[in-house]
Amino acid sequence: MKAIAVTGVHFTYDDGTEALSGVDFHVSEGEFVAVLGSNGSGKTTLIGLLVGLLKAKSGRIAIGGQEIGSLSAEELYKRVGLVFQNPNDQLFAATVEEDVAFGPRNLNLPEEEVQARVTEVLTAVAALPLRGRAIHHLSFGEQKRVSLAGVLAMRPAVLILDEPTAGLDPAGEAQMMQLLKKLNREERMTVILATHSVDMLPLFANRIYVLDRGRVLQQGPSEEIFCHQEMIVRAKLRLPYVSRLMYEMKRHDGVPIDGLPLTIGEARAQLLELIPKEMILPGIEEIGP
Amino acid sequence: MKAIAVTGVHFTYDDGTEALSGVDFHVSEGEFVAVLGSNGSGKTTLIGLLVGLLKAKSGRIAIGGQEIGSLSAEELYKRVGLVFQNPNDQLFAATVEEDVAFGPRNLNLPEEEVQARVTEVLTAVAALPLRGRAIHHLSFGEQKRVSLAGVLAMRPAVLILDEPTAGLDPAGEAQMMQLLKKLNREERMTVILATHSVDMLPLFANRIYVLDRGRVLQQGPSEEIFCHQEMIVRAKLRLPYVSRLMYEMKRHDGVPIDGLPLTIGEARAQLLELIPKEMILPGIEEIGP
Amino acid sequence: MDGIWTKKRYASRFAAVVAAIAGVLASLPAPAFAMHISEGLLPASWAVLWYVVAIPFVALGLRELQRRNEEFPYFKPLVGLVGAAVFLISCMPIPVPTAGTCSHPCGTGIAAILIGPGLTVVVASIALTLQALFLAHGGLTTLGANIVAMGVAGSYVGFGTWLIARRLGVPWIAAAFLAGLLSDWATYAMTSFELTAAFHAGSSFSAMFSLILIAFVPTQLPLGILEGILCAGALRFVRNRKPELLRMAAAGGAA
Amino acid sequence: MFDLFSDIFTYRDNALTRIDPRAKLVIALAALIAVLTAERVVLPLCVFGVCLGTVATLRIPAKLVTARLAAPLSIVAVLVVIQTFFTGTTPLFAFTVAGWHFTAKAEGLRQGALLGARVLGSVSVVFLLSVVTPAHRIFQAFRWFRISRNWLEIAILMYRYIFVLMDQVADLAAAQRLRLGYTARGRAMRSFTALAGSTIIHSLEQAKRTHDAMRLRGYRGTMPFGPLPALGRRDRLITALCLIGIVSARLLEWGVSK
Ligand SMILES: Nc1ncnc2c1ncn2[C@@H]1O[C@H](COP(=O)(O)OP(=O)(O)OP(=O)(O)O)[C@@H](O)[C@H]1O
Ligand SMILES: Nc1ncnc2c1ncn2[C@@H]1O[C@H](COP(=O)(O)OP(=O)(O)OP(=O)(O)O)[C@@H](O)[C@H]1O
Ligand SMILES: [Mg+2]
Ligand SMILES: [Mg+2]
Repeated sequence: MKAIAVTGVHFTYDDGTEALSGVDFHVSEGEFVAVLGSNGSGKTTLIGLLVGLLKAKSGRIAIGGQEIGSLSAEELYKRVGLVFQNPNDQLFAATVEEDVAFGPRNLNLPEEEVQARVTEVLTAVAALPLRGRAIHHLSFGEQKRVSLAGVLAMRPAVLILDEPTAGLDPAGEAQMMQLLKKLNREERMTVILATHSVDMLPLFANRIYVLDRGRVLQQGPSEEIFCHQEMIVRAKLRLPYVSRLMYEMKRHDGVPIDGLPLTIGEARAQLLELIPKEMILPGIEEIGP
Repeated sequence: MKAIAVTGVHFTYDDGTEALSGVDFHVSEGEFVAVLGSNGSGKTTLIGLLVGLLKAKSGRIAIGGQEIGSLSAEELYKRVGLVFQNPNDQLFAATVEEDVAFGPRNLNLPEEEVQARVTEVLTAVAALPLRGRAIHHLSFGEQKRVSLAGVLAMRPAVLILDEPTAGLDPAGEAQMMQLLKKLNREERMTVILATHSVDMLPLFANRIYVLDRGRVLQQGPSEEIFCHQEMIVRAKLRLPYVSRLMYEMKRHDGVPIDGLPLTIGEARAQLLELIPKEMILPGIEEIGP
Repeated sequence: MDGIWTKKRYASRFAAVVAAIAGVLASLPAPAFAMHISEGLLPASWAVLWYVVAIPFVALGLRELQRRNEEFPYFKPLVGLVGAAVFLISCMPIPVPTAGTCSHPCGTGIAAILIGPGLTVVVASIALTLQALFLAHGGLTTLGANIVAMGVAGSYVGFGTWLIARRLGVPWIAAAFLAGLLSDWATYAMTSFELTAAFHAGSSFSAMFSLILIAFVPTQLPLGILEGILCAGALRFVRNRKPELLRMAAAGGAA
Repeated sequence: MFDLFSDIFTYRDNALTRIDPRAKLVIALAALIAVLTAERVVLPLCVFGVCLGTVATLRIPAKLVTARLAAPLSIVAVLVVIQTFFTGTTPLFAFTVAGWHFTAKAEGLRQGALLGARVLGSVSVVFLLSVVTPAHRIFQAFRWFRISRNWLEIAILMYRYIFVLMDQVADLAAAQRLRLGYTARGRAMRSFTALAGSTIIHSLEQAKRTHDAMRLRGYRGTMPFGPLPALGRRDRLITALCLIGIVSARLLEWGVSK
């Protein structure tokens, strides 16, 4: 079943900027899909269309098999949840608990159910101890996680995130991506994220859409996408650093490398095959952890 | 000559958060120094002290050899310029030209000189064609460059940037860093930048300060800094991806690697020495560019 | 209370009082907040009376909020955010030449132009409650009096000025200046009136009223002008940069 | 100014922060009424002393206390001076400055002192309340007092976004200062209007984004509030005891003044 099906969508802002021109975008249930594109390529616009904040000029958008226009607001927000790039946009209540409970209360759930959901989602994002805290006393990373919790509390089938790791330090970035991976693998939640950072993606995304000036340049599994160096450069992106190294060695130095390793693990495995055994220091195994 | 000399500085916010505890920070003229630290490590606080927005509780801060307290606003802001993280918080005029001219006009320069400076700095940041445009019609990357131009127009001896590449796509990031490098190498401008992204740094910074919870954990040239894997992890950072790959091969697989390569170029050179010539495909040289 | 206002020594007494009040006012940490009547200052009966005057205006504003929120679901967040902005503007220090210190604008003029007088009263009542609770400016007991001065007098005079000036064909920038200026002065006149009403005991009302008015003149006269400039300047800024935003907030054909 | 708007102490855990905000609000109101209707300085000054003592026990920094009390204290000073010299009939002492005769009078001094004591007493009550109760708890208590929900909703949004806008405004003001925007009076005024205008623009844009986010989480024009918990026994007991204390102090004063 398609969780999201976007076909031939065009979108133009009031001032005449054509932000999307003929975009096709399909996501199956349980997938982890990344929308990769440079600044201004139309990622946020596409997301706005998916959650019904913007209306497409032409083209079709279906969520869970139903036309977006035919869904009531309530049905729509139970199907898709959006985590904004800037947590300040989304955290409007005074405390963490009130903010997370905002969605469930709007669904008119009984209070015990609301409280249960708050506990559950705060646990899921590792923010339970923050429950009674004021939003304006949270650090940036904490705000990001709490804003994710607020959306999870709506139990959306599809979770959409606009640059979830922007502004986070490496530790926070890794934590956020692990969290999303867990939601995807364990809770079978469909995850769509928009980003322009390439290094973390191959580890997480099943499939990548490359967006450039309102068009989908290419889509496919990450191994495929990053094979097309010129396309990547055209989209004002770059290869992950590790792939870049392997690409240069393969292309310029003629080192025989299969495909293009995207992660440190893959690169390491390939390189070890190339380096003769006798070069490797004897007994070093013991030193390693 | 020391452009910046900070010794034993402590800073506590009004609510009791101790943001800096005993920081020493020295920058010579013409250096390119990075302050590396996770979210909340105190980077922005340190910058606030350097430009006189915050007052240190104890310790000494000297800019160009003079105590910061003894400098008038005019003297201080001819010596240091600060580019804020969010260009939206920094651009307040209606058009690019007006915004860039704001500083020079406040210096009471004659109008021709003001215009000459505007042309000069907009050329320097590759934004001359934007001159007459309205600020709110610029893209994020353009805004970043214009906000840099506004600060450069003050001709500061020391340029300080708070997360200059945050929110920029790979192409924009590379462009910004090249720009800073050029200012540093060609105009001999002292550059200090605060960031938590590690991958670009080794290529650019002469020296790195690692900040963690208000303390300098370590400082030195990038090769030295990234040798201390545990220190890096303690600061909630990580190695650049390429170094990580090389580190793992060296540490866990026993591959004999000298030091720790930080850039793709260095890694490639070392790996090529390890891979036997006969493995390399013949005639591939012709295929390469 | 005899003798003080008797003809003979009126002039010198009067001068002395003005000097005394103005002198101490100038040394206050935040003279503009002298415009807020401090907690505990008004006797209980007056405090209650001003509450009784203020509440209908707040209720009127809330009715308008409900009505416009139904037409335009955006409305509550908009009012809340404009309120936050006005709160911050009223906390920004502006230099007042005569007092030699920094003072603070009221911001009611610009707020009234943006969201209309009824909602400005609501926003002002919230701002004053927050200030009373967390900043010790104004007070809970004097909240009613302060709402009447800052909210009701300030915003209705400001908005009325704006509306009339626009009807008379005054350019919007001048109209905004007048709205800011008169809303500030109206607030100050109303505060003086409230103080006089509570404290003129024995002496003539009009004498005490003019006394307090004149005592505030050195700070409030220029502050009103600055508020006018601020109101016009800020409105021009928004019009130049994002005119569409004004249309969104517009109350009564603003800007 | 901005730094003073700090509620960090209200998140500490102590005997007073644990009391239900409704109880604290009722007690504070009772204390305010008692102070406001007092006819002699003793009761207000006692309240002032108790509150200040409690604030000191809670280890609230002296800097914050003085900052909050500075404006009320100067008002008290003005009141005492004005009332002493310009009201009353019984002369206490007199002096001459630059040809002006000043005569201090007993009734005026008494009247000024009473007003001053009331200001001090009531300001300290509210100050104590504000350092042991976070804003959102006070809003909750307001709900119990049947304050309009619309008013509360706006108040909550305003309170939350004051902090967000404050960060942006602080950066904007700093950026202007760093480019010498405040070095001369004319320039300062121009920078200042730009700052105010930017604040409004930021707020209007933020309103749109915030509303979008609210809508996506099911907002339909009214913010939902959870139910209020029942008032605990301990809180009811504390309220009753405090009310009895305040009322008897007030009655005692009344008896004495008669
Ligand atoms: N409200 C708007 N009005 C007019 N044009 C807009 C608006 N929002 C975005 N645009 C334009 O539409 C295009 C796509 O913008 P969008 O925000 O979708 O890009 P993005 O991929 O999310 O970029 P970023 O990585 O910077 O967030 C850009 O050219 C942008 O300038
Ligand atoms: N205005 C403030 N009031 C109180 N505490 C603050 C304030 N600003 C920052 N802090 C605290 O001071 C510490 C250092 O903050 P700072 O902003 O300097 O960190 P940073 O390194 O710039 O982080 P980031 O990468 O998130 O920008 C943090 O613990 C932060 O919570
Ligand atoms: Mg975007
Ligand atoms: Mg920072």
